Amino acid sequence: MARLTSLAEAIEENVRDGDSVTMEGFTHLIPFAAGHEVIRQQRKHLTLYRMTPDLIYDQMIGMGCADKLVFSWGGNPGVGSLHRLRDAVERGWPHQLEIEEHSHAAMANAYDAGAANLPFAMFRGYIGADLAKVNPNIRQITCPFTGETLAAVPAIRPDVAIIHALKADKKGNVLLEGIVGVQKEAVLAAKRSVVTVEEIVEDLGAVSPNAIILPTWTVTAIAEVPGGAHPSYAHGYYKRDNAYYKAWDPIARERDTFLAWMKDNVLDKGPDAYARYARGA
Amino acid sequence: MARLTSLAEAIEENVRDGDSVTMEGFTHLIPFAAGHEVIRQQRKHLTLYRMTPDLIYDQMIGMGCADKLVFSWGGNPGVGSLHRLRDAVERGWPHQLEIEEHSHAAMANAYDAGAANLPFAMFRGYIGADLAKVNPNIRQITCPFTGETLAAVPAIRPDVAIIHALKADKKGNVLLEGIVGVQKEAVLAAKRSVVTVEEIVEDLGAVSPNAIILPTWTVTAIAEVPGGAHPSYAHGYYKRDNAYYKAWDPIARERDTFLAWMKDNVLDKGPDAYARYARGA
Amino acid sequence: MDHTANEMMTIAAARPLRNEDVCFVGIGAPSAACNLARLTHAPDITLIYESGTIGTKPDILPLSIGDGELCDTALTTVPVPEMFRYWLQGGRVTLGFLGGAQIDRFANLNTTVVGPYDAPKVRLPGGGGAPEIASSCGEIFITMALSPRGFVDGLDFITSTGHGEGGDHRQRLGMKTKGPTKVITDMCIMEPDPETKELTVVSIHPGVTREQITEACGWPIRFAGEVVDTPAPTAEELTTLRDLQERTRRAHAA
Amino acid sequence: MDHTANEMMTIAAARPLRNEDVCFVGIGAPSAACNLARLTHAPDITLIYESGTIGTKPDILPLSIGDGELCDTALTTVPVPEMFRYWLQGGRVTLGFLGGAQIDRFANLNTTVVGPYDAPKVRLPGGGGAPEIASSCGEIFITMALSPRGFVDGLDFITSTGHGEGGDHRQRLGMKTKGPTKVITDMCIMEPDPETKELTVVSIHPGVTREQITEACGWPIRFAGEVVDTPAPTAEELTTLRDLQERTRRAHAA
Repeated sequence: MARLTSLAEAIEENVRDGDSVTMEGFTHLIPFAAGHEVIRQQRKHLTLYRMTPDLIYDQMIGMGCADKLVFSWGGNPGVGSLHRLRDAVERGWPHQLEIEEHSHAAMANAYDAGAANLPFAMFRGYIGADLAKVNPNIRQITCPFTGETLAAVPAIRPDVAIIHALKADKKGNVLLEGIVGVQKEAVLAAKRSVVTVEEIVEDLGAVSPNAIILPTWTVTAIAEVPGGAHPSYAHGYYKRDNAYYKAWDPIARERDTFLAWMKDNVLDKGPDAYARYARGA
Repeated sequence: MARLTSLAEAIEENVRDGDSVTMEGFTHLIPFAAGHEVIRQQRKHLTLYRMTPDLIYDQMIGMGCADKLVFSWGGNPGVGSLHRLRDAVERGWPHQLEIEEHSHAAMANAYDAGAANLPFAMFRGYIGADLAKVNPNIRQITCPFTGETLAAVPAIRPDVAIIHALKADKKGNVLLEGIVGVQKEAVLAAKRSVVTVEEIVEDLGAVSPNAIILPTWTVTAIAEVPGGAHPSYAHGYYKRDNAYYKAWDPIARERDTFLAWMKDNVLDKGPDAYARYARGA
Repeated sequence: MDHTANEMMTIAAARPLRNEDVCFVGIGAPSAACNLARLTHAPDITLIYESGTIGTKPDILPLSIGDGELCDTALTTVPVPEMFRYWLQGGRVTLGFLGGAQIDRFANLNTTVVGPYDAPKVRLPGGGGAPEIASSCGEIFITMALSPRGFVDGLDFITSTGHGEGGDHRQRLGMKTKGPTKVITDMCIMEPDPETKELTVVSIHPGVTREQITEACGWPIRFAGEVVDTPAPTAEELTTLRDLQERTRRAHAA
Repeated sequence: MDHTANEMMTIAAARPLRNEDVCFVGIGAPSAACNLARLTHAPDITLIYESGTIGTKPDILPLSIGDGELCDTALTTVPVPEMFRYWLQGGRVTLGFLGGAQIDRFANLNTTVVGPYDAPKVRLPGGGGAPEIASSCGEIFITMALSPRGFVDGLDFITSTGHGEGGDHRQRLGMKTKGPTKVITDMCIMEPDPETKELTVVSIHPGVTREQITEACGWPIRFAGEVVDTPAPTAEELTTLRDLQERTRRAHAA
């Protein structure tokens, strides 16, 4: 049964130095508030998984939380580079970052395989692509019926998955809707999970019989953090803050503007700072 | 783009002698009306796929439509045996039926692999089970990372998938809700598809953003057949006719009572006969 | 209150179920037992049916594994491939219920054929979900009425693996789950011997003798060192079960 | 009406799109081209974004691949694993759009690194969906502005395979799809030579000379035997595109 708690406690109890951590959200529902809490609690030596590292990982990498990044597309969508990620990879600041790189199809399948408790995922991929030459975790498997060769990657089975969802009921059942990405798979693939939500309600109300719901017994901790996906967005609550994404580019270009921004907006703040982005706020 | 047409034309155009055919529906939304149309059109030498053959395949097998059955559980749920299936397997009436038998997990994964355009499905299954000894289509595959041995079965890629759904809009987009089984996978895995629906509506209306919808360009033909899942059921339209399932047992026990019933209720009837089971009828 | 042997079996199967359990439920006796547990001592138990319904709370027992009642009362309903991939194989199910036409002394089950596979004397429905339920659930309960035809000395066909050839065979096959931990019959409860994994009577239902059990079992059944008496059904258990079955009877007749 | 080179590129990329196409759309020029086609000659074109939105009809162009506008206007939205498994790998997409930092004469693309992989001079965003879009879609269109830095004589890294080493290399790698059939630049349209698969100029945009193209391309670019003039943008094309971009600009600034 999921424990309803504060964000600080949820991160304190579930994210440890050296953990493998995935924070998913495909543009929609990116768990920014939770990521900022990880930064404030100064977690170190994390192995971070995420298909699209986005600004939240740029911030965590720049603040030194990560030793390794497993990813498939590392940019600021529609804007340009993730400058902190590039600084870590190209110049080792604040320290060297190991990377393991895949394609989207590989990572999506690897989360699926993790949720399905399989040791690996197979798919028709990487044909003629150089990534298979530089990543020893891209292997091959042969169909025992047709002889076709397919790509294989290890399942993703992180220590902890962190996601942001729309709502939870008082029992801890969690509802996802809209662009749902790989979040359900990430939670089911992980040993522990932390879910921030826009609101905790008495019950989830009239939803589709096939609504995407994580039952309470699949989630470790839930914290109500209204606005907690900002500058990403929450379907039916608030829109993506595209201006923030564009504004991030100059902030992240230089180390000192980055550090100053992180102090003012993350280190000196708490999850309550997100409330102003929530619906109607 | 799906063609909106009559059931008779949809079957005439899409189901041919010797085809591999899947008619899916996990208790819910079993395409009975379409199965009866296949019987009326006297299709022969079909290879039938279905996880739970149910009464509709008992009827098709008893009427001689099938040369082969690929399945994972062949009973009358909660009632007992499928007598026509047993008569075909045990005594070769009306002719010998070849069977290929799997587990539910194998078939569910095989449909998933078919929809994903993979040549085979892998899963952790059949451990210590004798089915692997009698079915050469159950093989093994070794994880290239851990060395674990997993089960492998061929993907299901039928010539035609036939399902019953709740509604379609005028463009031919199809909505499934409730117990959705493997029908989406079956349609996506097949070369052609026939969908019967309770109703064709102007548009699908206010549905969840993640509603299970087959876009019109994934479906070949759609026929409006209200009540067409009876004695199975249609979520929000009518309930399962459990009494029919119980009544089937004595009808199907003997060849002559079976043939008489099929003449009265199938051969001498048309799809309109289902209208009385539809909502409000 | 008087009770039938079948009622005793269902009630005995319901008792060990826990509020925290996530149960993969089959039709028939397992469904009755799981819902009886939910309506008595385990109100928060999670019931999953292989049709994809998760956290279902049916007011009547379903006739099939996919009755509308299951979906209408579920927390959510997922596609069948997802059910087998993320939920069963995913290791999310703590307890699976199985039954069968035949069982052997190591709790292996046959629901496939009596006689040779290629020329069956009786063609049974087949495995359905059983082979992977048997290997993927945390543990397995089996409910079957005790009879010489059902409890046999050697199976014609192993549909789902219990303890295989006994001892550590299950582990040697690579399975990490416990397998069958209880076989609940209409006469007694059996559990695998901790070492040999041979099914052993550990509890005898009221009014049943050791001789009756020995006679009804197709192999020379062993009794544990300490055999207890199964407590008779309580009035609450019986009333709840009968009410459930009466509601079910009325609904399916309608 | 006057037009920019970038507008010509987008319009030239929109023109060959058909009502029957199912397009896998990337952000930037592809997204503008696909939506321009939808708003002009191909109103029923199906647009899919890798975030899971199927049949989306955005009123403004998304900044990211998963803006809310895409979901709000979609026929349905599926999980990302399903998008890559059933829809892309499933062979349901007739046309995929790609771009990149670098392209070679056989339409292979690099969006991974400039310089050695382990000590990159420039670390680019990476492949994302590209490696499997390139192999699974029925055919591929590529849109990129023509420049010596982008159109290079040899890639540092092959992120996604076009025609490999040319000729029948794609088939020899086991791919059954057509691969890149058009490269639409701001100066011209290139198509692979039917035999060698080397990119060849087949259409030149208004006001551009062969010399300018040759100078802007990093390898000695060939011209097809018959090279046509790209028709200038029509007023309808230009107005529709500019309205779309103006709506987009206002929405993203808000």
